[in-house]
Amino acid sequence: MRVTILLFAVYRELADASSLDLELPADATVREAVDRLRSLPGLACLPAEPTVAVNREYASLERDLKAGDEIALIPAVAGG
Amino acid sequence: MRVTILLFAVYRELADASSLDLELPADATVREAVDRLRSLPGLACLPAEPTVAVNREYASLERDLKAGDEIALIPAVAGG
Amino acid sequence: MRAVEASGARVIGHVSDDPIRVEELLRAGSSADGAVTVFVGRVRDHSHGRRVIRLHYEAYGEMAERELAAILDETASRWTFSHLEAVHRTGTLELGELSVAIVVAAPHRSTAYEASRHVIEEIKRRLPIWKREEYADGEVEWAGSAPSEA
Amino acid sequence: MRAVEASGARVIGHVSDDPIRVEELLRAGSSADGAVTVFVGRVRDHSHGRRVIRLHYEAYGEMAERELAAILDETASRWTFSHLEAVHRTGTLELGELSVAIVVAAPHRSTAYEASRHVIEEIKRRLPIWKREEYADGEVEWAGSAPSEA
Repeated sequence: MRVTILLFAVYRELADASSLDLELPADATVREAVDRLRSLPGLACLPAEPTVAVNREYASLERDLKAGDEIALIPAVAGG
Repeated sequence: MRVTILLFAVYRELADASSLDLELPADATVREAVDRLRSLPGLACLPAEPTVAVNREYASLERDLKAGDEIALIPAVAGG
Repeated sequence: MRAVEASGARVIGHVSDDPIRVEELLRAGSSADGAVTVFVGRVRDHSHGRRVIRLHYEAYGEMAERELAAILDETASRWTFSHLEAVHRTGTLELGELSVAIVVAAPHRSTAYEASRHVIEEIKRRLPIWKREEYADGEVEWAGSAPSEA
Repeated sequence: MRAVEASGARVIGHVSDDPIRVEELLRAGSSADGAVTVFVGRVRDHSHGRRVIRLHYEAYGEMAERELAAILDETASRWTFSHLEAVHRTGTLELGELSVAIVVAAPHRSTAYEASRHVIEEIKRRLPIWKREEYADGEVEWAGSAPSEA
Protein backbone atom coordinates (compact mmCIF):
# COMPACT_ATOMS: atom_id res chain seq x y z
CA MET A 1 0.00 0.00 0.00
CA ARG A 2 0.99 3.60 -0.50
CA VAL A 3 1.23 6.18 2.32
CA THR A 4 2.39 9.78 2.39
CA ILE A 5 5.16 11.02 4.70
CA LEU A 6 5.34 14.67 5.75
CA LEU A 7 8.59 16.16 7.05
CA PHE A 8 8.85 19.42 8.96
CA ALA A 9 11.50 21.82 10.21
CA VAL A 10 14.82 20.08 10.97
CA TYR A 11 13.62 16.76 9.47
CA ARG A 12 12.60 18.51 6.26
CA GLU A 13 16.03 20.11 6.00
CA LEU A 14 17.86 16.87 6.76
CA ALA A 15 15.91 14.96 4.09
CA ASP A 16 15.81 17.94 1.74
CA ALA A 17 12.15 17.09 1.11
CA SER A 18 8.87 18.13 2.70
CA SER A 19 6.87 15.09 1.62
CA LEU A 20 7.36 11.73 -0.06
CA ASP A 21 5.37 8.62 -0.84
CA LEU A 22 6.27 5.24 0.62
CA GLU A 23 5.22 1.78 -0.58
CA LEU A 24 4.66 -0.54 2.42
CA PRO A 25 3.31 -4.07 3.05
CA ALA A 26 -0.45 -4.09 3.72
CA ASP A 27 -0.06 -4.82 7.47
CA ALA A 28 2.65 -2.23 8.15
CA THR A 29 2.72 -0.14 11.33
CA VAL A 30 3.98 3.42 11.81
CA ARG A 31 7.21 1.98 13.24
CA GLU A 32 7.90 0.10 10.01
CA ALA A 33 7.34 3.29 8.01
CA VAL A 34 9.80 5.13 10.27
CA ASP A 35 12.38 2.33 9.94
CA ARG A 36 12.14 2.60 6.16
CA LEU A 37 12.74 6.36 6.36
CA ARG A 38 16.07 5.74 8.12
CA SER A 39 17.46 4.35 4.86
CA LEU A 40 16.89 7.69 3.13
CA PRO A 41 19.80 10.10 2.77
CA GLY A 42 19.87 12.52 5.73
CA LEU A 43 17.36 10.60 7.88
CA ALA A 44 19.71 7.91 9.23
CA CYS A 45 19.85 9.88 12.49
CA LEU A 46 16.08 9.77 13.20
CA PRO A 47 15.58 9.05 16.91
CA ALA A 48 14.54 5.54 17.97
CA GLU A 49 11.12 6.76 19.05
CA PRO A 50 10.25 9.86 17.03
CA THR A 51 6.97 11.66 17.67
CA VAL A 52 4.55 11.04 14.82
CA ALA A 53 1.06 12.04 13.74
CA VAL A 54 -1.21 10.00 11.50
CA ASN A 55 -3.87 11.94 9.63
CA ARG A 56 -3.18 15.05 11.75
CA GLU A 57 -3.45 13.35 15.12
CA TYR A 58 -0.63 12.25 17.41
CA ALA A 59 -0.29 8.47 17.07
CA SER A 60 1.59 5.53 18.54
CA LEU A 61 4.42 3.87 16.63
CA GLU A 62 2.49 0.59 16.91
CA ARG A 63 -0.50 1.95 15.02
CA ASP A 64 -1.55 -0.04 11.93
CA LEU A 65 -1.50 1.95 8.73
CA LYS A 66 -4.03 2.00 5.89
CA ALA A 67 -3.48 2.96 2.27
CA GLY A 68 -3.54 6.72 1.86
CA ASP A 69 -2.58 7.55 5.45
CA GLU A 70 -0.68 10.81 5.99
CA ILE A 71 2.19 10.21 8.42
CA ALA A 72 3.95 13.30 9.79
CA LEU A 73 7.29 13.18 11.60
CA ILE A 74 7.11 15.79 14.35
CA PRO A 75 10.46 17.17 15.58
CA ALA A 76 10.55 18.71 19.09
CA VAL A 77 7.86 21.41 18.91
CA ALA A 78 8.71 25.01 19.78
CA GLY A 79 5.55 27.07 19.54
CA GLY A 80 4.52 29.95 21.78
CA MET B 1 -4.01 65.85 72.33
CA ARG B 2 -5.86 66.36 69.08
CA VAL B 3 -6.08 63.69 66.32
CA THR B 4 -7.97 63.59 63.04
CA ILE B 5 -10.42 60.82 62.16
CA LEU B 6 -11.19 59.96 58.52
CA LEU B 7 -14.36 58.10 57.60
CA PHE B 8 -14.94 56.37 54.28
CA ALA B 9 -17.75 54.72 52.36
CA VAL B 10 -20.40 53.19 54.62
CA TYR B 11 -18.81 54.71 57.78
CA ARG B 12 -18.85 58.14 56.18
CA GLU B 13 -22.53 57.77 55.34
CA LEU B 14 -23.43 56.44 58.80
CA ALA B 15 -21.68 59.35 60.53
CA ASP B 16 -22.70 61.85 57.85
CA ALA B 17 -19.13 63.18 58.02
CA SER B 18 -15.90 62.40 56.18
CA SER B 19 -13.55 63.69 58.85
CA LEU B 20 -13.62 65.02 62.39
CA ASP B 21 -11.19 66.02 65.11
CA LEU B 22 -11.03 64.21 68.43
CA GLU B 23 -9.53 65.40 71.72
CA LEU B 24 -7.90 62.47 73.55
CA PRO B 25 -5.71 61.92 76.66
CA ALA B 26 -1.98 62.08 75.84
CA ASP B 27 -1.47 58.31 76.27
CA ALA B 28 -4.49 57.20 74.20
CA THR B 29 -4.40 54.19 71.87
CA VAL B 30 -6.27 53.67 68.62
CA ARG B 31 -8.78 51.50 70.51
CA GLU B 32 -9.65 54.40 72.80
CA ALA B 33 -10.22 56.65 69.80
CA VAL B 34 -12.52 54.05 68.26
CA ASP B 35 -14.44 53.65 71.53
CA ARG B 36 -15.00 57.40 71.62
CA LEU B 37 -16.34 57.31 68.07
CA ARG B 38 -19.06 54.85 69.13
CA SER B 39 -20.73 57.61 71.11
CA LEU B 40 -21.25 59.64 67.93
CA PRO B 41 -24.62 59.52 66.19
CA GLY B 42 -24.61 56.76 63.55
CA LEU B 43 -21.39 55.08 64.70
CA ALA B 44 -22.79 53.11 67.65
CA CYS B 45 -22.71 50.01 65.41
CA LEU B 46 -18.94 50.13 64.70
CA PRO B 47 -17.57 46.58 64.91
CA ALA B 48 -15.63 45.55 68.01
CA GLU B 49 -12.38 45.29 66.02
CA PRO B 50 -12.62 47.63 63.04
CA THR B 51 -9.76 47.81 60.58
CA VAL B 52 -7.86 51.06 60.98
CA ALA B 53 -4.96 52.93 59.43
CA VAL B 54 -2.77 55.46 61.18
CA ASN B 55 -1.02 57.98 58.95
CA ARG B 56 -1.92 55.95 55.84
CA GLU B 57 -0.65 52.61 57.10
CA TYR B 58 -2.66 49.72 58.50
CA ALA B 59 -2.24 49.75 62.29
CA SER B 60 -3.12 47.73 65.38
CA LEU B 61 -5.83 48.91 67.76
CA GLU B 62 -3.23 48.86 70.54
CA ARG B 63 -1.03 51.42 68.81
CA ASP B 64 -0.22 54.52 70.85
CA LEU B 65 -1.31 57.76 69.25
CA LYS B 66 0.55 61.06 68.97
CA ALA B 67 -0.89 64.53 68.53
CA GLY B 68 -1.75 65.18 64.87
CA ASP B 69 -2.12 61.52 63.89
CA GLU B 70 -4.54 60.78 61.06
CA ILE B 71 -6.68 57.76 61.97
CA ALA B 72 -8.77 56.24 59.19
CA LEU B 73 -11.57 53.76 59.78
CA ILE B 74 -11.43 51.27 56.93
CA PRO B 75 -14.68 49.44 56.12
CA ALA B 76 -14.42 46.08 54.28
CA VAL B 77 -12.47 46.99 51.14
CA ALA B 78 -13.89 46.17 47.72
CA GLY B 79 -11.38 47.19 45.09
CA GLY B 80 -10.60 45.37 41.88
CA MET C 1 2.05 57.97 39.72
CA ARG C 2 5.22 56.35 40.90
CA ALA C 3 8.18 54.67 39.25
CA VAL C 4 10.88 52.92 41.21
CA GLU C 5 13.84 50.89 40.12
CA ALA C 6 13.85 47.83 42.36
CA SER C 7 16.28 45.27 40.99
CA GLY C 8 16.12 47.03 37.62
CA ALA C 9 12.37 46.57 37.31
CA ARG C 10 10.19 49.46 36.27
CA VAL C 11 7.25 49.59 38.66
CA ILE C 12 4.34 52.01 38.25
CA GLY C 13 1.13 52.34 40.27
CA HIS C 14 -1.84 54.69 39.86
CA VAL C 15 -5.16 55.26 41.58
CA SER C 16 -7.13 57.85 39.66
CA ASP C 17 -10.33 58.95 37.95
CA ASP C 18 -8.69 58.69 34.51
CA PRO C 19 -10.05 56.02 32.16
CA ILE C 20 -7.73 53.04 31.73
CA ARG C 21 -6.16 52.70 28.26
CA VAL C 22 -4.95 49.14 27.86
CA GLU C 23 -3.52 49.72 24.39
CA GLU C 24 -0.88 51.97 25.96
CA LEU C 25 -0.16 49.55 28.79
CA LEU C 26 0.43 46.75 26.30
CA ARG C 27 3.54 48.44 24.92
CA ALA C 28 5.21 47.77 28.27
CA GLY C 29 8.61 46.17 28.55
CA SER C 30 11.45 45.69 26.15
CA SER C 31 12.57 43.17 23.55
CA ALA C 32 14.14 41.14 26.37
CA ASP C 33 10.63 40.26 27.54
CA GLY C 34 9.16 37.21 25.87
CA ALA C 35 5.95 37.19 27.90
CA VAL C 36 3.39 39.83 28.78
CA THR C 37 0.23 39.32 30.81
CA VAL C 38 -2.57 41.81 31.12
CA PHE C 39 -5.34 41.41 33.64
CA VAL C 40 -8.32 43.73 33.46
CA GLY C 41 -11.28 43.95 35.77
CA ARG C 42 -14.47 45.18 34.10
CA VAL C 43 -17.74 46.44 35.51
CA ARG C 44 -20.08 43.47 35.48
CA ASP C 45 -23.85 43.63 35.00
CA HIS C 46 -24.60 41.53 38.09
CA SER C 47 -23.55 41.11 41.71
CA HIS C 48 -24.89 38.49 44.10
CA GLY C 49 -27.86 37.90 41.82
CA ARG C 50 -28.81 41.57 41.45
CA ARG C 51 -28.66 43.51 38.19
CA VAL C 52 -26.02 46.22 38.38
CA ILE C 53 -26.22 49.26 36.10
CA ARG C 54 -23.26 51.34 37.32
CA LEU C 55 -20.50 51.44 39.95
CA HIS C 56 -18.98 54.21 42.03
CA TYR C 57 -15.48 53.66 43.44
CA GLU C 58 -14.33 55.70 46.42
CA ALA C 59 -10.70 55.57 47.56
CA TYR C 60 -8.67 56.79 50.51
CA GLY C 61 -6.49 58.26 47.81
CA GLU C 62 -3.16 58.94 49.51
CA MET C 63 -3.19 55.63 51.36
CA ALA C 64 -4.35 53.69 48.30
CA GLU C 65 -1.42 54.96 46.22
CA ARG C 66 0.98 54.23 49.07
CA GLU C 67 -0.43 50.72 49.57
CA LEU C 68 -0.40 50.00 45.84
CA ALA C 69 3.25 51.06 45.67
CA ALA C 70 3.99 48.70 48.58
CA ILE C 71 2.26 45.81 46.79
CA LEU C 72 4.23 46.46 43.62
CA ASP C 73 7.53 46.72 45.49
CA GLU C 74 6.86 43.46 47.34
CA THR C 75 6.03 41.80 44.02
CA ALA C 76 9.25 43.13 42.48
CA SER C 77 11.24 41.61 45.33
CA ARG C 78 9.66 38.17 44.80
CA TRP C 79 9.69 37.80 41.00
CA THR C 80 12.03 38.91 38.22
CA PHE C 81 10.45 41.04 35.53
CA SER C 82 11.27 44.25 33.70
CA HIS C 83 7.95 46.08 33.91
CA LEU C 84 4.97 46.02 36.26
CA GLU C 85 2.15 48.51 36.02
CA ALA C 86 -1.10 48.53 37.97
CA VAL C 87 -3.88 51.08 37.62
CA HIS C 88 -7.10 51.34 39.63
CA ARG C 89 -9.98 53.57 38.60
CA THR C 90 -12.05 55.66 40.99
CA GLY C 91 -15.26 57.60 40.38
CA THR C 92 -18.30 56.50 38.37
CA LEU C 93 -17.92 53.56 35.97
CA GLU C 94 -20.49 52.34 33.46
CA LEU C 95 -20.96 48.66 32.51
CA GLY C 96 -17.97 47.25 30.64
CA GLU C 97 -15.59 50.01 31.76
CA LEU C 98 -12.26 48.91 33.21
CA SER C 99 -11.89 49.21 36.99
CA VAL C 100 -8.38 47.81 37.26
CA ALA C 101 -5.54 46.78 34.95
CA ILE C 102 -2.29 44.97 35.71
CA VAL C 103 0.48 44.52 33.15
CA VAL C 104 3.61 42.43 33.68
CA ALA C 105 6.33 42.13 31.05
CA ALA C 106 8.87 39.44 31.90
CA PRO C 107 11.43 37.17 30.30
CA HIS C 108 9.40 34.11 31.34
CA ARG C 109 5.70 33.38 31.28
CA SER C 110 5.44 31.81 34.73
CA THR C 111 6.58 35.12 36.24
CA ALA C 112 4.17 37.08 34.09
CA TYR C 113 1.23 35.00 35.32
CA GLU C 114 2.23 34.64 38.96
CA ALA C 115 3.23 38.25 39.57
CA SER C 116 0.01 39.47 37.94
CA ARG C 117 -2.14 37.16 40.04
CA HIS C 118 -0.34 38.18 43.21
CA VAL C 119 -0.94 41.87 42.52
CA ILE C 120 -4.69 41.52 41.92
CA GLU C 121 -5.14 39.35 45.03
CA GLU C 122 -3.30 41.89 47.17
CA ILE C 123 -5.24 44.79 45.61
CA LYS C 124 -8.50 43.07 46.55
CA ARG C 125 -7.25 42.28 50.03
CA ARG C 126 -5.76 45.57 51.12
CA LEU C 127 -6.25 48.54 48.80
CA PRO C 128 -8.47 51.04 50.66
CA ILE C 129 -11.05 51.34 47.88
CA TRP C 130 -14.81 50.88 48.19
CA LYS C 131 -17.42 50.11 45.61
CA ARG C 132 -20.99 51.42 45.67
CA GLU C 133 -23.23 49.33 43.45
CA GLU C 134 -26.18 50.94 41.69
CA TYR C 135 -28.87 48.37 40.85
CA ALA C 136 -31.50 48.23 38.12
CA ASP C 137 -34.22 48.57 40.79
CA GLY C 138 -32.85 51.98 41.83
CA GLU C 139 -31.24 50.85 45.08
CA VAL C 140 -27.62 51.64 45.92
CA GLU C 141 -25.40 49.66 48.29
CA TRP C 142 -21.77 49.53 49.40
CA ALA C 143 -20.32 46.18 48.30
CA GLY C 144 -19.44 44.03 51.30
CA SER C 145 -21.21 46.34 53.75
CA ALA C 146 -24.37 44.35 54.45
CA PRO C 147 -25.24 44.76 58.18
CA SER C 148 -23.72 41.40 59.06
CA GLU C 149 -20.41 42.40 57.50
CA ALA C 150 -20.22 46.02 58.61
CA MET D 1 -10.65 30.02 12.22
CA ARG D 2 -13.12 28.11 14.31
CA ALA D 3 -15.93 28.97 16.69
CA VAL D 4 -17.74 26.38 18.74
CA GLU D 5 -20.37 26.71 21.39
CA ALA D 6 -19.28 24.34 24.16
CA SER D 7 -21.34 25.02 27.27
CA GLY D 8 -22.24 28.44 25.85
CA ALA D 9 -18.61 29.53 25.59
CA ARG D 10 -17.35 31.18 22.44
CA VAL D 11 -14.07 29.49 21.49
CA ILE D 12 -11.89 30.65 18.62
CA GLY D 13 -8.48 29.39 17.45
CA HIS D 14 -6.23 30.56 14.61
CA VAL D 15 -2.83 29.63 13.23
CA SER D 16 -1.87 32.08 10.53
CA ASP D 17 0.60 34.50 9.01
CA ASP D 18 -1.59 37.49 9.91
CA PRO D 19 -0.19 39.91 12.49
CA ILE D 20 -1.87 39.66 15.91
CA ARG D 21 -4.00 42.67 16.91
CA VAL D 22 -4.46 42.60 20.66
CA GLU D 23 -6.66 45.70 20.73
CA GLU D 24 -9.36 43.73 18.90
CA LEU D 25 -8.94 40.67 21.11
CA LEU D 26 -9.41 42.82 24.20
CA ARG D 27 -13.03 43.58 23.31
CA ALA D 28 -13.81 39.92 23.95
CA GLY D 29 -16.67 38.84 26.14
CA SER D 30 -19.76 40.54 27.45
CA SER D 31 -20.78 42.70 30.38
CA ALA D 32 -21.29 39.48 32.37
CA ASP D 33 -17.50 39.04 32.42
CA GLY D 34 -15.79 40.80 35.28
CA ALA D 35 -12.30 39.52 34.45
CA VAL D 36 -10.24 39.37 31.28
CA THR D 37 -6.71 38.04 30.95
CA VAL D 38 -4.49 38.50 27.94
CA PHE D 39 -1.26 36.61 27.52
CA VAL D 40 1.04 37.56 24.69
CA GLY D 41 4.30 35.96 23.65
CA ARG D 42 6.74 38.35 21.99
CA VAL D 43 9.88 37.76 19.97
CA ARG D 44 12.76 38.09 22.42
CA ASP D 45 16.22 39.39 21.58
CA HIS D 46 18.01 36.42 23.17
CA SER D 47 17.79 32.65 23.43
CA HIS D 48 20.11 30.45 25.49
CA GLY D 49 22.60 33.28 25.71
CA ARG D 50 22.69 34.06 21.97
CA ARG D 51 21.49 37.32 20.45
CA VAL D 52 18.42 36.72 18.29
CA ILE D 53 17.51 39.16 15.53
CA ARG D 54 14.49 37.47 13.95
CA LEU D 55 12.35 34.31 14.13
CA HIS D 56 10.71 32.12 11.52
CA TYR D 57 7.77 29.95 12.60
CA GLU D 58 6.82 26.93 10.53
CA ALA D 59 3.61 25.01 11.24
CA TYR D 60 2.02 21.77 10.15
CA GLY D 61 -0.93 24.01 9.41
CA GLU D 62 -3.92 21.67 9.24
CA MET D 63 -2.82 19.68 12.26
CA ALA D 64 -1.90 22.81 14.25
CA GLU D 65 -5.40 24.29 13.79
CA ARG D 66 -6.96 20.93 14.69
CA GLU D 67 -4.77 20.55 17.78
CA LEU D 68 -5.39 24.15 18.87
CA ALA D 69 -9.14 23.59 18.57
CA ALA D 70 -8.78 20.45 20.71
CA ILE D 71 -6.86 22.39 23.37
CA LEU D 72 -9.52 25.11 23.46
CA ASP D 73 -12.37 22.59 23.67
CA GLU D 74 -10.67 20.73 26.52
CA THR D 75 -10.17 24.05 28.30
CA ALA D 76 -13.85 24.95 27.80
CA SER D 77 -14.86 21.65 29.39
CA ARG D 78 -12.72 22.30 32.47
CA TRP D 79 -13.42 25.96 33.23
CA THR D 80 -16.45 28.24 32.91
CA PHE D 81 -15.93 31.34 30.78
CA SER D 82 -17.75 33.14 28.02
CA HIS D 83 -14.93 33.74 25.55
CA LEU D 84 -11.60 32.10 24.79
CA GLU D 85 -9.48 33.08 21.83
CA ALA D 86 -5.99 31.87 20.95
CA VAL D 87 -3.94 32.96 17.97
CA HIS D 88 -0.52 31.72 16.88
CA ARG D 89 1.55 33.48 14.24
CA THR D 90 3.56 31.73 11.56
CA GLY D 91 6.11 33.12 9.11
CA THR D 92 8.83 35.67 9.78
CA LEU D 93 8.62 37.75 12.96
CA GLU D 94 10.84 40.67 13.91
CA LEU D 95 11.91 41.50 17.49
CA GLY D 96 8.97 42.56 19.64
CA GLU D 97 6.32 41.15 17.31
CA LEU D 98 3.66 38.94 18.88
CA SER D 99 3.99 35.21 18.28
CA VAL D 100 0.99 34.10 20.31
CA ALA D 101 -1.97 35.68 22.11
CA ILE D 102 -4.55 34.13 24.44
CA VAL D 103 -7.60 36.00 25.69
CA VAL D 104 -10.04 34.70 28.29
CA ALA D 105 -13.12 36.65 29.40
CA ALA D 106 -14.78 35.12 32.43
CA PRO D 107 -17.07 36.01 35.31
CA HIS D 108 -14.27 35.24 37.79
CA ARG D 109 -10.58 36.06 37.77
CA SER D 110 -9.32 32.65 38.89
CA THR D 111 -10.81 31.13 35.74
CA ALA D 112 -9.36 33.86 33.56
CA TYR D 113 -5.86 33.17 34.90
CA GLU D 114 -6.02 29.38 35.07
CA ALA D 115 -7.61 28.77 31.68
CA SER D 116 -5.12 31.14 30.02
CA ARG D 117 -2.15 29.42 31.64
CA HIS D 118 -3.47 26.00 30.67
CA VAL D 119 -3.81 27.02 27.02
CA ILE D 120 -0.26 28.39 26.70
CA GLU D 121 1.25 25.33 28.41
CA GLU D 122 -0.63 22.99 26.06
CA ILE D 123 0.30 25.09 23.02
CA LYS D 124 3.96 24.78 23.96
CA ARG D 125 3.63 21.07 24.62
CA ARG D 126 1.72 19.88 21.59
CA LEU D 127 1.10 22.44 18.84
CA PRO D 128 3.08 21.25 15.77
CA ILE D 129 4.92 24.52 15.26
CA TRP D 130 8.67 25.01 14.95
CA LYS D 131 10.82 28.05 15.45
CA ARG D 132 13.95 28.83 13.47
CA GLU D 133 16.10 31.36 15.29
CA GLU D 134 18.22 33.81 13.34
CA TYR D 135 21.19 35.06 15.37
CA ALA D 136 23.19 38.28 15.26
CA ASP D 137 26.25 36.28 14.14
CA GLY D 138 24.42 35.17 10.98
CA GLU D 139 23.77 31.59 12.07
CA VAL D 140 20.30 30.04 11.94
CA GLU D 141 19.07 27.14 14.06
CA TRP D 142 15.84 25.28 14.79
CA ALA D 143 14.94 25.83 18.45
CA GLY D 144 15.16 22.59 20.42
CA SER D 145 16.84 20.71 17.56
CA ALA D 146 20.41 20.57 18.81
CA PRO D 147 21.90 17.17 17.84
CA SER D 148 21.36 15.77 21.35
CA GLU D 149 17.67 16.64 21.19
CA ALA D 150 16.92 15.74 17.56
